[in-house]
Amino acid sequence: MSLAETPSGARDDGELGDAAKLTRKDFESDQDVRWCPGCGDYAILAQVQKLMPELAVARENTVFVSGIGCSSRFPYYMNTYGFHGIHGRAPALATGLKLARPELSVWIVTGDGDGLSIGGNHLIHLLRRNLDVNVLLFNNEIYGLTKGQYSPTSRQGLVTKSSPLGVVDPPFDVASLALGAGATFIARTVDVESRHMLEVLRRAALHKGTSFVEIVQNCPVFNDGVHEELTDRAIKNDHQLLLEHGKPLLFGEGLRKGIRLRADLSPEVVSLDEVDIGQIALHDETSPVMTQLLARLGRQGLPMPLGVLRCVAGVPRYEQAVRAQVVEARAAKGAGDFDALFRSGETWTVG
Amino acid sequence: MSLAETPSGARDDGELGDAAKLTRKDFESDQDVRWCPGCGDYAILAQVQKLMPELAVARENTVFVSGIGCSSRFPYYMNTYGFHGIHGRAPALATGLKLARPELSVWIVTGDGDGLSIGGNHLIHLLRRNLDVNVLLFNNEIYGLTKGQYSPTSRQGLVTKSSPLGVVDPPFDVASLALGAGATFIARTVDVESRHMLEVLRRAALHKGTSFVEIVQNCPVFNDGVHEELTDRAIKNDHQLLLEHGKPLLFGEGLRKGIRLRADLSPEVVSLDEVDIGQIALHDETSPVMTQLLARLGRQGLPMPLGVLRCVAGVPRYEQAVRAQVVEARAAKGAGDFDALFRSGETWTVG
Amino acid sequence: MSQPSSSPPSKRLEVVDTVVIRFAGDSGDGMQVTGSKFSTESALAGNDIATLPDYPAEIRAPAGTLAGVSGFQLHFSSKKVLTPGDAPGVLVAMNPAALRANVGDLVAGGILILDGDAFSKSNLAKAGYADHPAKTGELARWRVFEIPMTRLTTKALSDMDLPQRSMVRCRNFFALGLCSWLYQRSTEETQRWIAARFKKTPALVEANTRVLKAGWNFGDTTELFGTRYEVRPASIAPGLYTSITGNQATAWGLMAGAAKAGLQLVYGSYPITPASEILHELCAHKQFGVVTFQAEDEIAAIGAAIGASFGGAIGVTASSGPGLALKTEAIGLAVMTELPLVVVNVQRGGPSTGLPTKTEQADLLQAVYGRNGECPVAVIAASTPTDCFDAAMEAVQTAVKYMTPVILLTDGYLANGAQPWKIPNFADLAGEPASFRTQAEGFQPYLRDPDTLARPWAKPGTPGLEHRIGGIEKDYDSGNISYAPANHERMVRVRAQKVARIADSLAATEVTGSELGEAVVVGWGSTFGAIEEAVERLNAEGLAIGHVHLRWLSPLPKDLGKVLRRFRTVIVAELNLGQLVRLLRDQLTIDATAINKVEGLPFTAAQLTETIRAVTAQRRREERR
Amino acid sequence: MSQPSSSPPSKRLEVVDTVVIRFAGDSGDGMQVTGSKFSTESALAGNDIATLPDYPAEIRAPAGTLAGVSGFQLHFSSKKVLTPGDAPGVLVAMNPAALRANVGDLVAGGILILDGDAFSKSNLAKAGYADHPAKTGELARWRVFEIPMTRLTTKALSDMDLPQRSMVRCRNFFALGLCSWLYQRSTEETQRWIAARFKKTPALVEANTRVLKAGWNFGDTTELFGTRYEVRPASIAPGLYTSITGNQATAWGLMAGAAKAGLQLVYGSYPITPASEILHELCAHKQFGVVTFQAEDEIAAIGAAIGASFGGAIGVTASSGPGLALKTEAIGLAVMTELPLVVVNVQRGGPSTGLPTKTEQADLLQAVYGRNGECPVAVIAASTPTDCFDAAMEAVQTAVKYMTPVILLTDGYLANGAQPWKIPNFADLAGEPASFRTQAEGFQPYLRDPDTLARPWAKPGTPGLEHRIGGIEKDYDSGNISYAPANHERMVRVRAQKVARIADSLAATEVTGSELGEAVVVGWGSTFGAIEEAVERLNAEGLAIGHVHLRWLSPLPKDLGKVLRRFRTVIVAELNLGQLVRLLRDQLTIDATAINKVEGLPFTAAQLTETIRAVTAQRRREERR
Ligand SMILES: Cc1ncc(C[n+]2csc(CCOP(=O)(O)OP(=O)(O)O)c2C)c(N)n1
Ligand SMILES: Cc1ncc(C[n+]2csc(CCOP(=O)(O)OP(=O)(O)O)c2C)c(N)n1
Ligand code: SF4
Ligand code: SF4
Ligand SMILES: [Mg+2]
Ligand SMILES: [Mg+2]
Repeated sequence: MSLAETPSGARDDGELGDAAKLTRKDFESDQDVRWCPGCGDYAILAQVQKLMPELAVARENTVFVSGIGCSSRFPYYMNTYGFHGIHGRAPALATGLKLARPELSVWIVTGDGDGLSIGGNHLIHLLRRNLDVNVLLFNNEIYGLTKGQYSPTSRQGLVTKSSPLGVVDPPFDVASLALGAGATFIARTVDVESRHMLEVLRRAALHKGTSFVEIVQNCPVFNDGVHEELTDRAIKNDHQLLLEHGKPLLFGEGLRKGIRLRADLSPEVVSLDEVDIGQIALHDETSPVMTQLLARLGRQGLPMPLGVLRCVAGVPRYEQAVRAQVVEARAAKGAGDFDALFRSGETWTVG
Repeated sequence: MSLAETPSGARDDGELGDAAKLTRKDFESDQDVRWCPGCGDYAILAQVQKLMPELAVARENTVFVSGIGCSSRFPYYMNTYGFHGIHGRAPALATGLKLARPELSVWIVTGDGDGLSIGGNHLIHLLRRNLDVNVLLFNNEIYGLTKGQYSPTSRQGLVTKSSPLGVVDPPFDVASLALGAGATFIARTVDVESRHMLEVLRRAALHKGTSFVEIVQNCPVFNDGVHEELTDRAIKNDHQLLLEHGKPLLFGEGLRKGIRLRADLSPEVVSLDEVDIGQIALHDETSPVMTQLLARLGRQGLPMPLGVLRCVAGVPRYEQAVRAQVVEARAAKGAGDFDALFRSGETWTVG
Repeated sequence: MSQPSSSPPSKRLEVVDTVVIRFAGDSGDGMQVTGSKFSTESALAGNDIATLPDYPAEIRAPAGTLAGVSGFQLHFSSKKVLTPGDAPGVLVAMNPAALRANVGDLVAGGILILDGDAFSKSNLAKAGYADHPAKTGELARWRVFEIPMTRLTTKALSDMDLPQRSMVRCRNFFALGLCSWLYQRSTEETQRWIAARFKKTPALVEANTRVLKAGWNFGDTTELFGTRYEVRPASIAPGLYTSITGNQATAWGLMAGAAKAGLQLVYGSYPITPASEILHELCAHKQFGVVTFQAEDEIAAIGAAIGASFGGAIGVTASSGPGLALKTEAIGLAVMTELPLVVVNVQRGGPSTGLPTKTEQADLLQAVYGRNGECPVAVIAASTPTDCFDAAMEAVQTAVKYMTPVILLTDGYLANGAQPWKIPNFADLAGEPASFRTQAEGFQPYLRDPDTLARPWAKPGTPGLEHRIGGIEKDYDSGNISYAPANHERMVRVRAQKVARIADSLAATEVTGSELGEAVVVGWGSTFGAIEEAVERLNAEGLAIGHVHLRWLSPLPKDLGKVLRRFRTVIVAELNLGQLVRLLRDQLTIDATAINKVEGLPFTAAQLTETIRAVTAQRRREERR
Repeated sequence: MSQPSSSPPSKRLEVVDTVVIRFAGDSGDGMQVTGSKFSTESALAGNDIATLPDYPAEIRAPAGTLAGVSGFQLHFSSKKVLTPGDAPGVLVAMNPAALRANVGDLVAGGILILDGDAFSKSNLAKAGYADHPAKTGELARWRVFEIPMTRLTTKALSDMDLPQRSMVRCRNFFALGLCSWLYQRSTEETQRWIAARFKKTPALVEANTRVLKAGWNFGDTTELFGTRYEVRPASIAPGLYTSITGNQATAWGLMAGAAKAGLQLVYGSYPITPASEILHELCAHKQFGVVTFQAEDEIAAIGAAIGASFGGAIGVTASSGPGLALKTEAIGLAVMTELPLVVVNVQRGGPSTGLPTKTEQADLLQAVYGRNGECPVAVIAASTPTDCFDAAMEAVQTAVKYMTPVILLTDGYLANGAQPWKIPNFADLAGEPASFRTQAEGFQPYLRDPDTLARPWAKPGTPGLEHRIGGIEKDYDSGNISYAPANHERMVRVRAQKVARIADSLAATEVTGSELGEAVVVGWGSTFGAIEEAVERLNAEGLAIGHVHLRWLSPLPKDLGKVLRRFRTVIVAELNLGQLVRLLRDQLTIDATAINKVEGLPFTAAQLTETIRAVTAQRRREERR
C-alpha cells in the first residue's frame, strides 16, 4: 500500500501492524442491531464492517460519530470508538475530535434528516473546510426514527404523516448541494449494490479531505421502494449511470446508451446505435461543471449517476492547516512559555 | 405594467393606486442611520429606497426582515414594516410571515455572517423551497458588528482579529452554494455600482420565487478594499463580467475579451482580436451548468460575473403551494367545521 | 352473540367496580388495535375509561424480542376513572416476550391469558426463558389461562383461501372477542369498525369478524372460564362522547383557540417524539385554514411561528425537551418583541436525548427560567389528555390577550394516553376575538393597555402603522432602540409585570379532598389523576388531606400561598428531582416535602397513597417530638 | 520634565487618597489609549488601580455625536482599590458630546477639563447644545478648565511637515501630558510606548512625544492650575505586576488550567460581544498548542469542544447569553456523556439581543436550570478581572476531575475592565494532571471513581477501550443504552450527586467585614468590589455587616446555610431581578432581601452603601415593632 493511499488512522510507517490481522468480525460490537427487518441499513453496516479490515486501521484509531435517527444508531454496532451525538451535530463533534486528534480515522454517519435538515449548516461548513473525515449519508428520503415524516430529500407529492396531501417542498439535490458547499469528494451508491458500495467506500476512505457519500437506502416501513428504479433488477440498467473517471457516460443494457451535451450544455440521451461514442460526454471527477451536470441528471428523467461524481485531490485538509499554524507559531515564537506570556504586556514592580 | 411583472404586495388589479405617488423620501424612516462613515451599506440603502416607489407597492405592504449584523440594521432605516430578528434567523421569520400573509412584499436583509455562517441552513432551505421573497446578502467578507472576525466568505490568508496568522478556511462560493441549494434566482452586484444595483434589484423584486442577490459591500473599517478589483476604476473593467441573458460573455476595455469553454468545459479567456465572437460562450440564465461555471469564475483569476447568474421562471412558489392545499382541502372536505371535527372519531352517548 | 347477556347459566357472573387490563404482544401483533377497540366497547357499555399505550422505543425491533413488545392498558370502571390504572388485574400476553416484559406488573391473583401456541422454543429463547414459565411454576401467583389462540384462529379460517401469515395476523381479534365475552361487552361496534377498516379487502373483513366471534364463542362454550364479570355503567355526565388522546386534544385546542380569536393558525414544527402527532393532526385539517410548516429544525419552526404572529396570525410551535432547548433564544425574541406565541412542550425523559418514548416532568424549570436575561414567559400545564384541549385553548387566548409567549407543558403520558371527552358545542366554548390596532393616530408600537400591559398588535398591511421591532432593548413607548439605563430597568420590570398580571384573571385556587388540615399535596400536569385518586383514598381512610393541582406555573395563582398555608404540611409530588417545589420555595417561601419519581413512568395511585401516608405520619411524629 | 517633582514652588501640592478620572471623547479621539497609558503611569507610581472602558454600541457612529462617545475611567489610590470608582472626580471631555454624555456623573466640585477648541457651533449642535454650556452657567457646579488643546497641539507641531488631521489626532497626548503633570506621574513609560507604537513612522513618534510634553509643560507653566495633587503609593504586595482585562485573564486561565492538566486546549467559539476577545486572545497564542476553531455557530462551537473532549483534549467554548441559550441542548449531551467541558458565559444585558455592550447578571438561572431534563452542571463565577484567571483555571481543573461540564460566568464589566495582576510563577500555580484510563481489564465506560463519582476518561487510540457513548440514557455501569426505569432514576441521581460532590473540596465560606451580627450581604460575580467597598464603609460606620461572595453557584458551599444564619438579615445584591436569592430560598430555604439593579450598569459602592443601610434600618424598625 503506497503512502498516498493510506487512510487516516493507519500507522505512519506504512506498515499494517496488528491491524493487518483484523477481520470483519472484529468490527462487530456486542450490541443487538435494532433496525427493522429488511431495513437497508443492515446492508450498509455489512459493507462498512467488511471495508474496515482492508483499511488496516487499528480498531482503536477508528471513530464513528453520528447524530440522531435510525441511521445514526450506526456507531453502536461498530466495535470501534463511537459517539452517538445529538440531532444534526455529528459534523461539529467530528470537527472538534479531528482537530484534537488528526491521526484518527473519523467516520460520520448521518441521515437525510439529520444531515440535511437540522444538520444542514454543519454539513456544508464541514464540506467547505475539507476536514479529512468520511461522511456517509443514508438517504431514505424520510424521517425513519420519528416514524415517517417527509424529509428535505422526499419527492414532491409524497404522502407521509406530515404531508397528507403530498409534499410541496422541492427536494434538495444532494450532490448539487455538496458541490455548492465546496466538497472535494462526492459519491453516490446504493444499499443493495454491495460491491459498488464497497468500492465507493474504499475510495472515500482514501480521499484526503472530506469524502461525502450519499447512500441511497430503502426504509421498508415508511418509504418502501422509493429507490426502486435503482434497485429493481428489471429496470435498474436503464436508470443507473455507473461513473468512471475519464470514461464516456454510458448506461443501459450492454452500455449502448450515452449522455451527450447539447450546444447549450444541457444533457440528452443518445443511442450508440445512432451516434459515435466520441460524441458521448466524458466523466471528469475534477470538473465542477461536470459534477453539476451529473448532480441534476437523475431527477430529470435521465439515469442516476452512481459512483464518484467528484474527486479533487491536493486541497489542503482543514485539520492540517489548523495545526500547521501551531507549528508556524512555535517556529516564530518558540514553544509557549507561560512565564513569558504573563510578562508580555507592560509590567511594573511593586516593593 | 403587465401582471407578470407585478411584485408581491402590489394591488391585485394591476393598478398602482396611492402607491404610485410614493417617492424615495417616503421610504426613509425617522431613525438616524448608524453605520460607520464610508460604509458600503449607505449606498445599498439609497438604491433600495430608490427602487421602492418604482415597484408601486404600498409602504404598509412591504416588510423588511433581518438578522443581526451591521447589515441587519437595515430595516430600522426603511419606513415600512420591519423586523430586526435574531442572528441568522431572518429566513425563518420571513417564511412564517409570508406563509401567513402571502400578499406582502417581503425582503430579507442579511450579511455574510448572518446569512452564511449561523444562518446558512435557513438560507439554503429557503432557496430550496422557493418562497417568494427577496434576499439581499451584503457580503463584506467580514463580521462587521462584532468588530472584525473572518467570515465564511473571507479569503484564505486574510489576517483578522480571529485569524492572526491568516484564514485557513476555504471560503464559500456564494453563488455556487445558492445554486446547490436549488435557487431559482441568483444575482450579484456591487455597493458602489448604483445603476447596476438598481437594475438587479428590480429584477429580483419581479422574480416569482426566492430572489437571491449577493451585494458585494465594502467595510472600510475592518476589511477595507477587499473588493477593489471590482470597484477600482483603473482595473474594474478587467474584472467585471457584466452578464446579459443570451449574450456572449464579454468583458474588458471595449468588451474585447471573452470567455470560451475548452473541450473539458473549463473556461478560458480569449481576445476578440484572435478568436471569432461565435466561439464565446453565451450566457443562459436557465442553465444550471452555466451558472455553475460562472459561480466559480471570479475566484479562478477570471473576471467576476455581475448581474443575473440564474433566473428560472415558473417554479411554484412555496407559499402558494402551501396555501393551495388549504384550498384543496376545502374543496374536498368543505370549510372546517369544529362540531363535525369533534364528532369525526368514534362517538357514544351517555345518559 | 350480538347481545352480551347471552351467557349460559352455567357461568357465574361477578359484579366488579373496576378493571385494569393490559394487552401485550409483539409490535406486529396489533395490540394497539385490540386495546383501543376494547376501550370503545367499554365506553359504549357506559363505563368511565382511561387508556395508555406503551410503544417500544425501536421502530420495529426483531419479532419476538423484548425490545419489540408493544402494550396497551385500559382502565374501565363503574366509578370515576382518574388514571389508566396502577397495575393490571388482567394481562393478555400474545408471546413469551410480552409475558416477560409485563407479568411483573400483574397484581397477585390476577388473570393471565396467554396464546399458548406462541410459546415455542425459539420464542421462549428470544424472551430469555429457558423453559415455558407456566411449567416452571413461576406463574403460580396468577390465574393462568393458556389458550391455543393461533390454532383456534387458523381453524376458524381453515375454509378460507388466505395465506397462513394473514390468518395468524387475525389472532388479536380472537383475544378481543374472548375479553369481550369475559366482560360482557357488545362487539357490534367492533364489527362495524372491521367492516370499514378492511373494506377494500372483503376477505379480511370476513376473516377478522369470524375470529372475533370465535374468541367470544370460545369463552362462552369452553369450561375454562367459570366466571364472567360485569362492570356496570358509571354515572357519567350525559352527552355525546368520543375518545381523544392528549396530542389530538392539544391540536384541536390550538385550532379552536385560534378560531375563537378569529386568527389564522400557523404551526411551525420539527418532528420529535412524543410531539409529532400534533403536527400530524394539524396537517390533516387544512380545511380549517390551518397552515402547517415542517421546518428544517426547531429554531426555524419557532422563527416561522414568530414571523407569522408578526403577520397577524397566531404562531404556534411544539416540540419536546431537546427541541425546547433549541428554541430558547427565539423565545427571548418573542418576549422582547411582545408578540403572541404558543410553545407546546411535550415533555419526555431527559436529560439530552434521554428516554425519548418515556414520560417525565423535568422541563419545568427550563420553561420558567431557561433563557438568557430577565425573560418572563407564561407557563401553563395540562392535567389530563382531554384537558390538553382546554389548556391549549387557554394558551392561545392568553398569548393573544397579553401579547406574550405562552409555554404549554404536556408530557408523553398525556400525549399518548386517551380519555373519553364529552364533546362540546363549538359555539359554547369560551374565547375572545383578537383585536388589531388600525388607528394610526397616536400609535406607538409599545404603548400599553393599562390593564393587561399588552402592547398593540399592528399587523403589516395596516396603513399608517408602519413600525419596526427587534430583539434589542426598546424605548418604553416608542419601541425604538434604547440603551438608556433607567429605561432598561423599566422595561425589564414591565415585561415581568405583564406576565404577573395574568394571575389577575385566574380563578381562585381549588382544593379537592380536605379543604384544610393535615397536609396538602400540590401537583401539576399529568400527575393529576394519580394524585387525585391517592388523596381520595387517604380521605377515605380519614386523613385530612387536600389536593391542589396547578394549571398555571407562571404566574402562580395569587391566592396559592394563602391556600397552602391552611395545611400543616405541604407536599409536592412530581416526576422529576423536585422542580415545582423550588418554585414554591423561591416564590412563596413555602417549604415543602418533595415526592419524586424519575423512572420515565407515571406515578401510580398506590405508590402515592403509600408515600403520602408515610410522609404525613413522619410529620406527625416530628410534631409530637 | 523627566521627574514628576519638577513643579515650581508657585503651585500648591495637595495630597489625596483616591482619584477617579474619566477620559471621554469621540471614538476616533484615542481615549482608550489615553486612559490606559495614564493607568500604567499610575500603577508605576505605586498606586492601586482599576479601570473600565466604555465603548459606544455602534462600531463607528458619526463623529461628534452622542452615539460616538467613548470613555475610559480610572480609579487610582494610595489605598486598596476595589472598583473602577463610583463617580469620577475628574472628567476630561474632548468635545461637547463627550461632555454631555458624561458630565452628569461628575461629582459636585469635580474638575472638568475641556478642549475648548472642540466646542464649535456644529459640534455643539451635534451634542444637542444650543450654546456653549460653559457660558450658560450649567457647568457652575464644577471646576471648569477650558483649554485650547487643539490649537496648542498644532502649535507644538507647527514646524513639522504633517497634515493638519494627523496633528489634531495627537491631542489626546496633550490631555495625557496635562493630567500626568497634574498628578505628578512620570511620562517616561508613555514615551517608550509611543516610540515602540509608532516606530514605523518616526514623524509620529516625534509628534506625539512633543504634544505629550506640551501638555505637561502647559500644566507646569500656565497659571490656570494652582494646585497639583499627590497620590502616594499604596501598600501593595510586592512583586511584578501587569494590567490585565477580564477576558484576557479568562483566556490565560483556560490555557494555564489545561497546561497544568497536561491537556491540549481546543477552543470552539463563535464571536459575540462581549466574549469575542477570549477568542482573539487564545488564537494569538498558538505556540502553546492551543487550537482555536471559529465555528459556523454556537452549536457547532460547543459541539466541537465536546468532540475534542471525547478525543482527550479539554474542550472549551465561550459566548454570551444568546449564545449560551443556543448551546443548551449540547450541554445536556456533555452531561449525559460525562465529558469534561468548560462553557464560559460572558453575561450581557438581556433578554434576547438586549443591551449587547452592557453588563448584567441575569443568566444565572439559565446556567443553573436552563436545560431539558434533570441536567446538573457546575457553575462558577469570577469576581474581578484578575479573578477570571483563577476561576478559569479552577473551571478546567474541576471539569476534568469530575468529568462534567462547568459553566464559568463572567460579564461585560469584568470582561472589559482591567486590574493590576501580580504575576505568578507558572510553576507555583496549583493544578493536577488529568489521568486517562489505559487499562483494558475491567474497563467499563461508566464505572465511577468512588470519591468524585467521575467515570473514566478513555480516549480513542487506546487499545482495548473501544466504547460508544451518546445522549440516550445509559446503564449504570456498562454505559450501554438502557430504558430500565430504576436505572434511569439511579443515573439521574448519580449525575446530580457528582456535581454536589464538588462541594466536598470547596474551602470554608469566607466572610469579610463582620463575622456575625446584623446583616450579611451575599453577592456573586462582578459585584464583588462594589459590595466589599460598601460593606467596608458600613463597618466603618459601626454597623455589624458581613459580606459573603459566592464563587460556586452550583453546587453551593456546604456551610453556606450555617454561615448565613449567623446574621439576623440576609441581603442578596445582584444585577438582575433576583436570581441568586431564588437559589438561596430554594436550596437553603433561607429568605433574603433582594437588592437589584437592571440598568446595564454595575452597582456603585455609594448606591449599595445607601441601600444596605436603608434595608438594615428598615429591618431594625420591623424587629422593634
Ligand atoms: C433536537 C431534536 N429534534 C428532533 C429530534 C427528533 N428526531 C430524531 S431522528 C429525526 C429524523 C431522522 O431522520 P434521518 O436523519 O433521515 O434518519 P433515519 O431515521 O431516516 O435514518 C428526528 C426529527 C431529535 N431527536 N432531536
Ligand atoms: C446568537 C448570536 N451569536 C452571535 C452574535 C454576535 N454577532 C452579531 S452580528 C455577527 C456577525 C455579523 O456578520 P455579518 O452578518 O457579515 O454582518 P456585518 O456586520 O458584516 O454586516 C455576530 C457574530 C449574536 N448577536 N447572536
Ligand atoms: S424505520 Fe425505516 S430506516 Fe428506520 S430502521 Fe425501520 S426500516 Fe430502517
Ligand atoms: S463595521 Fe464595517 S460593515 Fe459595519 S457599519 Fe462599519 S463599515 Fe459598515
Ligand atoms: Mg432518513
Ligand atoms: Mg459581513
